[in-house]
Amino acid sequence: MKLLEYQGKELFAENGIPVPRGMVVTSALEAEEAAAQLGENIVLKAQVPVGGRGKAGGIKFVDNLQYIRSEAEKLFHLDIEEFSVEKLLIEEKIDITKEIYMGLVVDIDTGDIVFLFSPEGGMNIEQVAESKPEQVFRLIVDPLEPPPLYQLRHFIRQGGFQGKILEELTKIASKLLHIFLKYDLLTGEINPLVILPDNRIIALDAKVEVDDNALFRQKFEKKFWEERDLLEKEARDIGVTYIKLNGSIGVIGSGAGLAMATMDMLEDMGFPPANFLETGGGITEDLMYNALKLVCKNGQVTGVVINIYGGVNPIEKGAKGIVRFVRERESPPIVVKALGNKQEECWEILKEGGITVITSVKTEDAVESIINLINSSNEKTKIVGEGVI
Amino acid sequence: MKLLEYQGKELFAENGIPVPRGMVVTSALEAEEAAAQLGENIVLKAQVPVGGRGKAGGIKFVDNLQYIRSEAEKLFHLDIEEFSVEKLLIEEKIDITKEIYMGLVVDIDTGDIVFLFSPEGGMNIEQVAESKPEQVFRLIVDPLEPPPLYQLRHFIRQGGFQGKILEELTKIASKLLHIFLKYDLLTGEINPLVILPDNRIIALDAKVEVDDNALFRQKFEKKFWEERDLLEKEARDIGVTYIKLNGSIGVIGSGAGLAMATMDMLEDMGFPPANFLETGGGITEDLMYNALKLVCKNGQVTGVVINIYGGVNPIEKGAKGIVRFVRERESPPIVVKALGNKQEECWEILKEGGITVITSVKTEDAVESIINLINSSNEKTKIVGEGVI
Amino acid sequence: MSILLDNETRAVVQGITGRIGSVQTAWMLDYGTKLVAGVTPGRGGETVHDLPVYDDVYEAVEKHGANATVLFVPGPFLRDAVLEAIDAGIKLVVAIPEHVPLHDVLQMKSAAEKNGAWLLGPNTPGIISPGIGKLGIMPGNMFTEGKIGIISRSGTLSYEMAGLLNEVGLGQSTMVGVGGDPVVGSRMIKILQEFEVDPETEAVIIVGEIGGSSEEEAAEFIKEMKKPVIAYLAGRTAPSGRRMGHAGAIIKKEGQGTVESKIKAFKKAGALVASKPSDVAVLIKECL
Amino acid sequence: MSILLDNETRAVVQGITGRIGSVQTAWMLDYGTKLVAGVTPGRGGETVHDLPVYDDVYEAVEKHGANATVLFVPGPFLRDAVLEAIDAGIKLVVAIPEHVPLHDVLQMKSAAEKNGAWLLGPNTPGIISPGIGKLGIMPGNMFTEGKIGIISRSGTLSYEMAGLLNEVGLGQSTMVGVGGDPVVGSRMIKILQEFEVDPETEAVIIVGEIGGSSEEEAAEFIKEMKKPVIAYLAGRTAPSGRRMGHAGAIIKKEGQGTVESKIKAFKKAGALVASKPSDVAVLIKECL
Repeated sequence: MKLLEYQGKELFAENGIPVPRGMVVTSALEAEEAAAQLGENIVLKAQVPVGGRGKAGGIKFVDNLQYIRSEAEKLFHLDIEEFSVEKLLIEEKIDITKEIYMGLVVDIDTGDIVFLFSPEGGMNIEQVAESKPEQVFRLIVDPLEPPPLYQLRHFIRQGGFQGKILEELTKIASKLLHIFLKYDLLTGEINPLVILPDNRIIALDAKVEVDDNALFRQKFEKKFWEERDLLEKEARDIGVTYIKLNGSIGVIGSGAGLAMATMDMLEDMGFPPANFLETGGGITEDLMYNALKLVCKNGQVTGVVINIYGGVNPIEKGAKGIVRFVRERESPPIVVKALGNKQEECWEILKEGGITVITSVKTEDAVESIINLINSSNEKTKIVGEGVI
Repeated sequence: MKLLEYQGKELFAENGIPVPRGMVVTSALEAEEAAAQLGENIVLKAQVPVGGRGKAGGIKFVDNLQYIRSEAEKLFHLDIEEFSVEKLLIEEKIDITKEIYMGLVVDIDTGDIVFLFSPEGGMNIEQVAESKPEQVFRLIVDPLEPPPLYQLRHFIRQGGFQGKILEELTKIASKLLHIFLKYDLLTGEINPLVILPDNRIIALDAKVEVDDNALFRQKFEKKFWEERDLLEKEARDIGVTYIKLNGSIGVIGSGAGLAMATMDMLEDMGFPPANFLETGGGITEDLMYNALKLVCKNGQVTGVVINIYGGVNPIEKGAKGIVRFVRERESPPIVVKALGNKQEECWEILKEGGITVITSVKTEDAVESIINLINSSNEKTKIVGEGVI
Repeated sequence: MSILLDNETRAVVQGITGRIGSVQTAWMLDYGTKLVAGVTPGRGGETVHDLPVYDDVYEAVEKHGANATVLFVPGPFLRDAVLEAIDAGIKLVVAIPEHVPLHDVLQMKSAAEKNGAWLLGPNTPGIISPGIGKLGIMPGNMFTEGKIGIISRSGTLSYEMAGLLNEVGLGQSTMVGVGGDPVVGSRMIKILQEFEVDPETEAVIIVGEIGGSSEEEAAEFIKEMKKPVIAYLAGRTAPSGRRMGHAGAIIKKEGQGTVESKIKAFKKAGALVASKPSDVAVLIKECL
Repeated sequence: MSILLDNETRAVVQGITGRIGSVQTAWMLDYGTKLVAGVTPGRGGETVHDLPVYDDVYEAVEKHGANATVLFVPGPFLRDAVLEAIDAGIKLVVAIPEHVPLHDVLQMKSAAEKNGAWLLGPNTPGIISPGIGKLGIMPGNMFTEGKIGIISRSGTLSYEMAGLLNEVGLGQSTMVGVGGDPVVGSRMIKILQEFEVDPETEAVIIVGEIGGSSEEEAAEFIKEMKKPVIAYLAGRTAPSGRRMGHAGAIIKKEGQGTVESKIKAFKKAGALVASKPSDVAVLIKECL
C-alpha cells in the first residue's frame, strides 16, 4: 500500500523527521484559505500515488496569493497516469542550499534491506546513480541486528558531511530506519532531503509504501491506492488477486504460476486472456462462485478457463461454486481442469452440473477445449442467426 | 532504589503481570474501608523496604472484617529492621495450589544478568537453593541479545510444566524480563508466583530494585528508601556518599578506597571512625564545605581526617571550602592530607587558614596527626578544667 | 534418491493442532512421511493423529531427534515459530503459510543463513521426495518415484509438471517448492547445487516465473553442471510489475526479471527452455 | 616496560570538546601521551589542543590508525560511545565516567568480550605507564618509571600506593585502574596474566576492596605465577550490607566478599598481604 505524499509526511513528522509546514485541501477554495495562513510563497502539490508527478505538471509554485485559486483549479482537473487529483498538499516554499537523497528499500533480488544515501539527491537521482555510482552509498541492514546510530553516522559521513549537518543527517537516518522497521515499510524514501540556508534539514518529499501483509499489525487507514480498476478493488474483498487484461478469455487459476501459464497458452493460440485471477490454495464454494462472477463482469469475456489443484482445501468445494454459478446466472462457456485431492468427487459434481471437465494434466487440453467451445457456440449463433433471417 | 511491594506490583500490573486485587492505606480507618471492598478474606501487609517481613510479624491474615482495624493498628505500630510502617497493602486472600520462584538479578561477581526460576518457590527458596540446587534453574541473559519468548519457554519448561500453565508462565517470564531491561532494574523478583486452583497465575509479592544511576532516564518517583538516617539523605542532596558509623573521628575521602583505608587505620589506632564519606573526584569549594558541615553534625565527632587527591578538578578548590568552614563555624580539630594536581597551592591555602596539613603520601601520618591533635586538645581541656576547679 | 528430505528426516509439525495443520498432518502420514511430533505452545501433552504434541520444538528435538519441521502456523506468528525451530537446531524448515509480512521473511532468512538451515518458503507447497515422504500441502497423487529433480517457484505448476513427467514414465527424486513470495528463504541456485551432487537425480527441471533474478543467478551455476537442466517460465503475457520508486529503480538492473531475460540466461548457460509445460517432458526425454 | 598502554598506543579522546575532556587532554599531552585525535559527534572539523576533532571514531582509526580510546563522555551517552569504539576496532577502551547505569555497563562488557577488546572502567582513574603516557585522570606527578605493576579497584589508593613505592625507590611499569563500580569491564585476573608475561614487570601489587569476588578469582592465578604479588585490601571496618560510595564496595552474603575472605584467598595462593598501604613498600622490598 502506497501512502500519498501528505500521509508519508505525517508519518515522518510523528516520528521526528522535520517536514515543511503544510495543509491538505480538497477544493480550490480551501486551497486559497490554506495559502492565506502559509504566507506569500507557496507550493501546490497534486496528491497521487505515482512518481513522475513533477514532469506531468502536478507541482505549481505560486508567489502571489491571487493566483492560488486558478492554479489549484488546474491541478484538480489534471489526470496523472490514470489517477485523478482529489487532494492537494499546500506547503510553504523552502529555500534550498543542497538536495540529498535518503531511502530504505528491500532489494527483492538479494532479500536485503538496503539503506541508500546520496549527497546528490533530487529529480535526477537516477542519472546520478548511473553516471556517478560512487556518489550513491549503500548499507546492507541486517533485520535481526539493525545498525546503531554510530554505524549510521559512519555511513552518512561517506557523503562528505561533518559536524552539525552530519549529526542532523545521522539523526534523520536513524529515524527513517526506525520508521522503516517499525511500520513494515517496503519503501521509505526522502527525495529530496534538503539543507536550508540556516543549516536546518527538512524532508521535502515522502515516498512510503507499507507491506500489505503487515496491515494486521499496523494501524494505517486502509486505502488501496494501487488499484486502478473497480474490479481489482472488488477482488480484494473476495480474497483473490485480479488484474484486468485486454483479451477475451477469462482465467481462474489456483496459483499464480498456473494462471500465468494458462494465459501464455491462450495468447499463443490466438485467444488472449481477459484477466489474471489467482485464488490461492484455500478455495471454498463461495470463493469460487464470487471469482467466476467477478471474471464474467468483464463484458469482453467470451469463455472461462478454470485451472485448479486441490491444496489446503479439498478440490470438490470449488466445483460446487462453479455449478452454483452456472445454475444461477447466464454464463459464457466454461472449461474446468481440476486435479488433486478428491479430484474424482470434483469431476462428478462438475459433470452433473453440465460443465466441461478436463481430467488430463495438460493445461493446453483445457485451453484447446475452451477455444473449441467458443468456436462451436459462435457457429451455433451464426446458424441460429441465419435461420432467423 | 528499592520499591515497596505495592509500587513493584503497580509496575507489574502496568506491564501485564497479574497481581492480586488490593489497596494501599495509611491508617487503620482506611484499612477498614478498603477491606469492605475487597471481601471477607483479606491480607494486611506492612510496606517496608527490607526482607524478612513475614517472620517479623508484618503480614496478617484476617477472615473477619471486625478485626481489620485492630490488626492494622498493630502493624502501624511495628518497627521492622529500623523501618517504621507507614503504609499497608490490603489484598484479597489468594488460594494457592503451588508456589513458584521467578527472579532476575545481576550477578555482580560475573557481570551477568541471571534469570532464576524454581518450581519450589515461597518463603523457603533459600533452603531449596541449598538442599535441592537441581530445582533452581538459571539462564544467563546477554544484555545485547536478550532471549526471545521461545527460549524462555524452553527455560521454564525445565521446571516440569507443560500446556496452558507453561504458556502462562512463559508469558510472565517474558514480561518480567521486559520490565527488568526497560526499567533498569538491579533486581526483579516474584516470590511467590502462585498457581491458583483455577490455573490462573498471580504474582503474590514483588521485589524490585531500580539502578540509582539510571534514574535520569526512568520516571520513578524518587524515594530513597535505603537511607536510614537523615544525614544520609542530606548527603545525597550535597552529592556525596555518607554512611554513619559508631566511632568519633570524621572521615572525608576523595575515593571510597582511600576513605575505607583511612577508616581501617583509625580503627587500628583505637580511634574508630564516625562515618564514611566519599566525595568523588569532582571536588568543588561548596562540596567540601557542605561535606565538612555534614560530618560535624554528628555530635560524636571529636576530629576530622580529610584525605584527598586531585582528580577531575584541581585540588586547591577543596582547600578553599575547608578554610571557609573553619572560619565560619566552630570546628573540631581537622587534619588534611592532599596530593595531586596543584597540591602546592592547596597546601598554601590550608596553612594560611590555620589547618594542619600532611604533605607526605602516608595516610597513617594523617591519622597519627589527628589523634595527637585530639589528645593534646583533650589535655588542654583537662588543664583548663583543672584550672577552673 | 532425494535431496533435503530423505530417509534420515524426522519431522515435526508446528501448528499441528490447527485445522489445516491437523488435516495436512493426516495426509503427510498417509503418504508415509516420518513425522515424530507436533508442536503448539500451550498444547503440550495432547496428541494429534497419535503424534505427541509438545510446547516447543526443543522438546521434540530432545526426545525424538527431530531435524526438520513443516509449519502451519498462521502468518503473524510464523516468524517466531521459524526462529525457534532454527534455534532448536532444525536444519530443514518448510514454511507453508502465505501473506507473511516481508520484514518477518527477511528476519527468518537472516536467521536461517546464520545457522546454516534450509528455509523453504514462505508461501511454498513444501517439499516432496516420492517414496519417502512429503512436508507440505502438495497432492501426493500427482508425484511418482523416480530420478528427475524439480525446483519450482509455483506450487500448482510443480504439480502439473510432475503429472506431465508421470505420463512419459519419469518419476521425481525430489520436488522443492522454493516459495512464491518475492523474497524466499532459499535461492534456486542452492537447490540446484544439491541436485547436481545427488547420485539419484539425473536431470533437473526449473519451473520459474517473471520477477526477481533467482533464475538468472541459477543459470550461472548451470554452466558448470554435468546434469541436464530444462526450464519452463510462466508469465510472458503478464503485465509488467509495479515499480518500487526511485530506490527500486536504482537497485534494479535493466533487463532483469522478464521472461525474455530469464530465457536468455538459461539458453546461454546451456539449459533447454520449454515454451509450455508439456514440452518439458518432450525435451527431457531427449536429454536422458 | 608496560602492559596495554605502550609505545604502539595511538589514542583518541572521546568527549574531547567537553570541559573535563579538554582539560584532561591537556594534562595527558603534557605527560607525553601519544594522543592522535579527539571525537565528538557534531563537532567534526574543530581542533582541541591542536588535535583534530572527528565526528566518529572510525575516522580517527582510518586516518591515524588509532587503537585506544579514553572516554570523557557523560554517563548517559557512554554506552554508545564505547560500543562505537569497539565496533571501530579499538582494542583498549578506558571509560572514566562514574554513575553509569549498570545495564549499560553490562552491554559494554558484553561487546568488549565478543570483540576481544580491553575495557577498563567505568569509574576508573584510567591507566598509566610512566615514561610512556597515561589515559586517565590520575595525577602524573604521583607515578615514576619502574618495574612494579599495580592493579587497583580504587583510584585514590592507587595514587597513594605509587607515592609510597616512589619513596622506597620503586617505580611502576603500569598502573591499571580496573574501575570502582560493582561490575567493570575487565577482571583483575586478566590484568594479572598480562603482568606475568610482561618482561619489564618484576612484581605486582593488587589494591583491592571489600565486595565482589574479583580478588578471590585473581588468587586462583597467583598460585601459578612466578612473579611475587603483594595485596592490600581496604574496608575491614566497613559495615556489611551497605554500599560504600558509588563504588562496588558492598558485602553481600555471609563470608563472601569480606576483607577476611580475600586475605585468606591471597595467603593461600602465596601472595603477601599488607595491613596498611605503607607496609606494601616494606614487603615488596623483601621479595625483590
